Amino acid sequence: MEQLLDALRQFFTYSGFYNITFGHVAMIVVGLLFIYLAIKKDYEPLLLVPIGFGILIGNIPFVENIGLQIGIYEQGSVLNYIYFGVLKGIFPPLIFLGIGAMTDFSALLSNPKLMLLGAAAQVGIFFTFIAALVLGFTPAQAGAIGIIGGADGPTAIFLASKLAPEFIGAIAIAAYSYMALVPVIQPPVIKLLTTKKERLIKMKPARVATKLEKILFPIAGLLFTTFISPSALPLLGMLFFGNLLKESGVTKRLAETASRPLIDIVTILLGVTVGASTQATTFLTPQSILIFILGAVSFMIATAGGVLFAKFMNLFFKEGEKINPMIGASGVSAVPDSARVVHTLGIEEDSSNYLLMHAMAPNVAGVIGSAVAAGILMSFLLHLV
Amino acid sequence: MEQLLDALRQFFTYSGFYNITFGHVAMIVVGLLFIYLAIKKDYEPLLLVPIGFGILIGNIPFVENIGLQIGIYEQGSVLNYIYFGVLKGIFPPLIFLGIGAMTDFSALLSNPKLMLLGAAAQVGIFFTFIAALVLGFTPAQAGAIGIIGGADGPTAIFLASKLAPEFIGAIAIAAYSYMALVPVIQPPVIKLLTTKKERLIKMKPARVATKLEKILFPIAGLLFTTFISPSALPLLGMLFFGNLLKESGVTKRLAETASRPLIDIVTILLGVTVGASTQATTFLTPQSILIFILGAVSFMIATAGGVLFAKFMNLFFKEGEKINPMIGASGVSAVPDSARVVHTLGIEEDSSNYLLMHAMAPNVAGVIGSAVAAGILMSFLLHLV
Amino acid sequence: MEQLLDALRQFFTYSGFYNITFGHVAMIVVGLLFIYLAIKKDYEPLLLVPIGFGILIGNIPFVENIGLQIGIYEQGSVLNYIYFGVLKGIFPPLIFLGIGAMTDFSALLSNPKLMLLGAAAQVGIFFTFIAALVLGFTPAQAGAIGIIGGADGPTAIFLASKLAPEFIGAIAIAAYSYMALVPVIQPPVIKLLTTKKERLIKMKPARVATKLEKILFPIAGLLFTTFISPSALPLLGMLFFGNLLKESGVTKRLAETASRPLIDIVTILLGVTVGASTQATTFLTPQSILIFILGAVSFMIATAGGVLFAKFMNLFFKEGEKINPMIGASGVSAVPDSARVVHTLGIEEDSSNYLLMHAMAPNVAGVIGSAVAAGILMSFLLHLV
Amino acid sequence: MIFSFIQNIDTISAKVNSDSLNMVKTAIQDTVQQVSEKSLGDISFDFSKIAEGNGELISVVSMAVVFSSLALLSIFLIYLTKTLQLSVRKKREKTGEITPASPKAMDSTGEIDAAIFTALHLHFSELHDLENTVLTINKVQRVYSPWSSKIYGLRNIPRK
Amino acid sequence: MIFSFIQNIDTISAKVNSDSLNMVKTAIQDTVQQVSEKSLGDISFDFSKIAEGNGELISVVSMAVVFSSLALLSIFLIYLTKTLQLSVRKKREKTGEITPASPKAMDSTGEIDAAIFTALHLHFSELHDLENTVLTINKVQRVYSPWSSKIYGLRNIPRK
Amino acid sequence: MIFSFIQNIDTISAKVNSDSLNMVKTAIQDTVQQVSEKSLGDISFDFSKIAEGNGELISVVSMAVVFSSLALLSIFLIYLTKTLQLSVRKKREKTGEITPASPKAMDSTGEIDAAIFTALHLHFSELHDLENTVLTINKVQRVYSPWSSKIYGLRNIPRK
Ligand code: NA
Ligand code: NA
Ligand code: NA
Repeated sequence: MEQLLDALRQFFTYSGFYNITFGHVAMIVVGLLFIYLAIKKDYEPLLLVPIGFGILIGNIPFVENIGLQIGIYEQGSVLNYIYFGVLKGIFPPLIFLGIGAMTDFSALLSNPKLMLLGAAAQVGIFFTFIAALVLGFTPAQAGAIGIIGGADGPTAIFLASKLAPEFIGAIAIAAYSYMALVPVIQPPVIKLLTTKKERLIKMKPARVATKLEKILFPIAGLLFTTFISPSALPLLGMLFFGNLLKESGVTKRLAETASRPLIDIVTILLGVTVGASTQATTFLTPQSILIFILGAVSFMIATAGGVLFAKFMNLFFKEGEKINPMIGASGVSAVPDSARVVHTLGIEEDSSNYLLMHAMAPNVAGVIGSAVAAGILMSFLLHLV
Repeated sequence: MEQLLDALRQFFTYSGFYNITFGHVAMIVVGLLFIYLAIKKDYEPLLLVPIGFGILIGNIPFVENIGLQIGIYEQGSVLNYIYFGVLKGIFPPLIFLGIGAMTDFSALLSNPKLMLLGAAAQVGIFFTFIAALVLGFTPAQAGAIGIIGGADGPTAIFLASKLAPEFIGAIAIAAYSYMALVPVIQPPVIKLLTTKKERLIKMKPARVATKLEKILFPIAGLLFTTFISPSALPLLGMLFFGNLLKESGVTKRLAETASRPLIDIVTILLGVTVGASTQATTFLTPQSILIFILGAVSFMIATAGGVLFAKFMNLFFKEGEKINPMIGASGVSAVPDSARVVHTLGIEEDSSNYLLMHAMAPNVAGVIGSAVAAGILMSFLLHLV
Repeated sequence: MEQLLDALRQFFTYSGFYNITFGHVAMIVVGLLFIYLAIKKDYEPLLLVPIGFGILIGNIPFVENIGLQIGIYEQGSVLNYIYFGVLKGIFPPLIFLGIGAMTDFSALLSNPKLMLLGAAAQVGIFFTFIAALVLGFTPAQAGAIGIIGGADGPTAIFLASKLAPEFIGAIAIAAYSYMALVPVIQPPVIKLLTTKKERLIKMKPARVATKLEKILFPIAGLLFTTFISPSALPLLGMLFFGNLLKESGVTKRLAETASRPLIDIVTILLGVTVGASTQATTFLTPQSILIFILGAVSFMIATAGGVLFAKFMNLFFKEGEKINPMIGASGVSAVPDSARVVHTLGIEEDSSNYLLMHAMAPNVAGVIGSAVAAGILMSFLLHLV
Repeated sequence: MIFSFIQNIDTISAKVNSDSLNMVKTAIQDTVQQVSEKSLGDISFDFSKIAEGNGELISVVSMAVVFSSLALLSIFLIYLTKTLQLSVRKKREKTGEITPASPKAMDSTGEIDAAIFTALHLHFSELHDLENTVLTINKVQRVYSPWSSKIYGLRNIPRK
Repeated sequence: MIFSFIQNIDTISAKVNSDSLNMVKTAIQDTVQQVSEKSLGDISFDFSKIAEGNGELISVVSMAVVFSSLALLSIFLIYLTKTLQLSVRKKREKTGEITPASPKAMDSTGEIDAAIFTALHLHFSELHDLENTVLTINKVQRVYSPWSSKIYGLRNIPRK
Repeated sequence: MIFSFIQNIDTISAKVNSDSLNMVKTAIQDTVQQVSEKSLGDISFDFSKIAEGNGELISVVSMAVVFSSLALLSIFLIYLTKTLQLSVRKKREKTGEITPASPKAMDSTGEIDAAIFTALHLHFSELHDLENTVLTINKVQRVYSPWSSKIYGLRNIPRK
């Protein structure tokens, strides 16, 4: 009997109830919050549900390194094997493949100059990079944190895996959180920086892109961007590859597979392991909190950058050709949420002002822009500096 | 000419006809039997066809370790690479993800006390564990053999990969064989242990579970079970994750992918390699035969455990609330075969007695129960003892 | 300012514009040509689009081995991880699994003697093998080059990965190029070797195969072919496994998954990395060009072999039973293009002569034939010689 | 060369056949003997091994833990259901809604259940894996609609 | 043995509970203290780090490169469009086709856009991820039907 | 700082351009020369290599094995078909069923074949990969039913 009690007691010391800390509780609450926001508020549910549940999985308390291979950081555990795809930057390009296979770049093709807005909004990345340096992060870490301002989950995870693997979890969580919160973060910034008259600007309807243009775009896109910044190849190569599968017209079944089962499988595996990587014992540090704060600032600066550059571009356009500066905010990417935010704001001011298709142009350009920026940061921080 | 004959003769010594042994023939017959049972008798065909054909593939005779990389145990062969997912316990949690994404836990939610039947039926595991010890297996091996009584293929493979990788093939084959044979094994045991009066008990129709309950179930399920037994996390984390994807209502496409292409791909790869791992040269040992016998006993004990515990529970219920003890047999899991067996027995006695939904409750609880048991066995046998 | 210019200049030295060579330009042109042929001419688009875009991706110029992990040959790059599946011969068997799950072997079952045509056409493999030896390739390299004459992409890649990994790219590109060019290569050879009278031969309609025959075929196919040549097991095991999933009637969902998402995912990953493996810096060698030339000859010899053997077989058949010798050309495999070519030629001569179903028999037999040949070459060149 | 080879093929195949037959015969004899020897020699019953391997201890503790996990979850679910029903009732009382007939009342006749279960039974008799179960149940639910005579609609579900 | 164990279970669970409560309490106290200490101690602002890490340099060069990449691609697309339209026009002139109204003319009323965008808006208000966007646009095209005269021109978009 | 940078951008880009042009030019010259040199130098025909590499031996044996594998399988299938037909006939004779017209009889007119093959031809002319083949054949088989006028049913197959 005594022996039995001993065994039970010993077993208990290995249970979650025994090993729980405040950190675990805090992270479990965060996980539940993510799931709540996803289901109730419908904020990016395809990402927040897996990440949220992953946070729960990652924060079940247990005794590490006693051979049970439970935790994501324990060699040989299932989570550890899956996390390999995150840690080595394999999953993000595969997600880009799927995104390419489901993205329609028509909006951009019909008004190519809006592509510059997707470049302007990347200013948030570099502001955050500098701020992170000031706060004492190493240059590589600062670069990885900066990319949160790119508002692009896979790009952020990819760059973090190369520059600062120790912060993948924090950076991914921050990036996805703010992407989910785009409808909350962007409107005040946009309103602050635009006049009512500007917000009322109506833009000419976009023309329809031809099939040939759509086929040539991914090819040209690949060559122009990666010749300038070869380090962006893993991301942009796959993005444009997926897009060619979609637009070629002869590889429909491959495009369908890339944009459904493939991207879904990778999203599930990436989401749950990124969530689980926030294991309280390694995640709850002052740095994580700093990263979170920097992320928020980063999104605001990026939004401002896009809007202000749109206003700057308007200086060169004659009346009737001017662009509505609000669509600059879509340059941060966060596809398609930020385009929808801009559209909603447009409707609020004038119920006949449909900005959605126009906002989609800088929106998708922002994806390319931040991937290029990630490539450049990699070159500088891994090699040149 | 002579040279040619020599070359032909030499080539012949590397052919299957030259290297065949009785073992190969025996295993090929077993493989053909599996395929026959699957196609003709429709016993678990999604598993028996891959495993059966895998047995054929694994028992084509060849000369090992001469650099041709054919066999599943030869490093660098395709089968060996795929088998990695079995050997490291990666496939079973992915299958659980898919199972979670296609399982409706309503039956359990509407009558939670039936969950205890899913616990009771796990007694088969521990009986077999002890019997295996008596027969001279090491404690780790005995634990892996015991789990056959859990009547859950992925759980059995997962635990075997951690505790006794040398027996994965035998344990998996035994588990799936008996799961296929549930309609043959369970009825006599059930009839032996119940009176006709008991078998005629009608249960009140189950209420419908609300959406909120269905969403909260996987979250609560994860926390309660893995806080008690963290080692069950790889299996139960994925099971409940899949179920949340299904029930959240906002991640339908992820649930669909998890429950179709993902689980199918893993099933194909797991089935064929588990089959191929029964290579006659390493498989046909007295131990394999013992494991097979122990597996059969294990299933019977588990069935008895479930039925007897149901009768025990009835002591506490007043007339009209009593449960039909036959549904206890479904606690072994083997979803949904054992629930169907119970339902059929119910119909035989009284054609208006529909036990299926009631039997589904202990049935799915049995999945959770054996995963928890597997977790505990891992803790004890890998670390505590 | 000076510092800025320096940084820009330095960054420029890492850009594609700086590192471009004539080789890169040449390969990019080849890649564009592949994409053009796929989209405009509809030549095997499911393979030529991924390979073509892969060639573009692989020939974006960059500085290798400075830690940026861009190139397919740099350890740790995404492309390198995916290429692992090509290099270790993992992808081809998975593609065979999918092909098996979508191939209907009825044509062969209804006229089994046509299977010999699938054997005869493999003469192209051995002719090329000898020619490659003469041209100074090592025996292993020569074997890998010879298999191009098998007109079967996955088989070629599989054998190349085992015998001459340094030539995977060249061999795969050659194999797929000529498979795409089957409508151009085969007709003149067929016409040269057949008389008009022979081309007009009408064949008796094939009988319908029973379900039982269809189920037994993959099982018998596995046993007969791999007992003779066990090294063909990775390819033929998976091919027949896929076919049993299709024909068993009880594993429909597995067959569907194997023949859609699974084969598509593998095709995407294999295509893009095989394309990218043609990195100019390692690909543009005289050997690659030789391989290309040998490949063309190989296809012609294989076509001739099939046609001539059909004429030889006709010597033993009485009038009315004779086969149309053109269908011998389908024995090269290149499923189903070469069967279609034969059918079209038949229609040209006599618009009521429908050869398609007859040509499908040697066509699928050719797949089995070249896989057996690959297995034998492996045995000889990896071990016996 | 090839022709002389073809002339010799009969000799070869004859040799090959007798070779292979002998092989198979010897192999069968060897293996049967081996397995039977091993089987007899290796198996033995040693009950001391239970205590040695802590068999009883592990079994009892494990069963206790399995039971307590599932019991805990079960208690939580019972409690959850009550809380939810309570909060729903409170809400309704506040908003002055008329409380609908309790679910139990709805079940009294048993006709509906019979219909559902018959349908399920018909389907299940042809089904063989977990997914099918779920699919079927969904189908049934979808087909079940107010305007269809209670049994009629269900019987006509096309089987796949 | 098992029965005596069941009798003892209350004692165990009581012990376990107080143990676990104490654990949790201590753990919370420790962690809160730790995090707050670290937070205060570790954060500092050091602007010299910008120059040290080449922050300005990297930022300016990077922004310049991002801009030039996208500008280059944008210029190419503008040029591509012009070339394609030119070649189409030339072809038409050669074949003597009547040049159709320019796309701009078609857009003048704005009614069509309103229709499209309203439809899009309605759909988008319920959509939440990238794929849905695409699907919706497809859907919208498909939904347009012959009876809507205004949109005639749109109906001729080749459905894929 | 940024502004002075912008003023300098022209100089930079000019420099960059001439640099890159020179690079490209040199690179092309070098590569063309290299490849042509190598090509000329490396290729040679050495027939002794065949015997050295056992080329003839391997080829003859391999072809023999390929033939015998497929021949064996082919013989098995022929035998299988005969056995199956025999067992079916025996069964029928036992049960006293009337033997139906042999499959050959059914084929005599050739009309059905023409119909099938025309349909196949129509489809195949638009199809390009293996899967399509299979799909098409399935479709045809499904549509083909006894009560449909011989051609009519086939022409109306909905193309996907
Ligand atoms: Na961005
Ligand atoms: Na179980
Ligand atoms: Na072939």
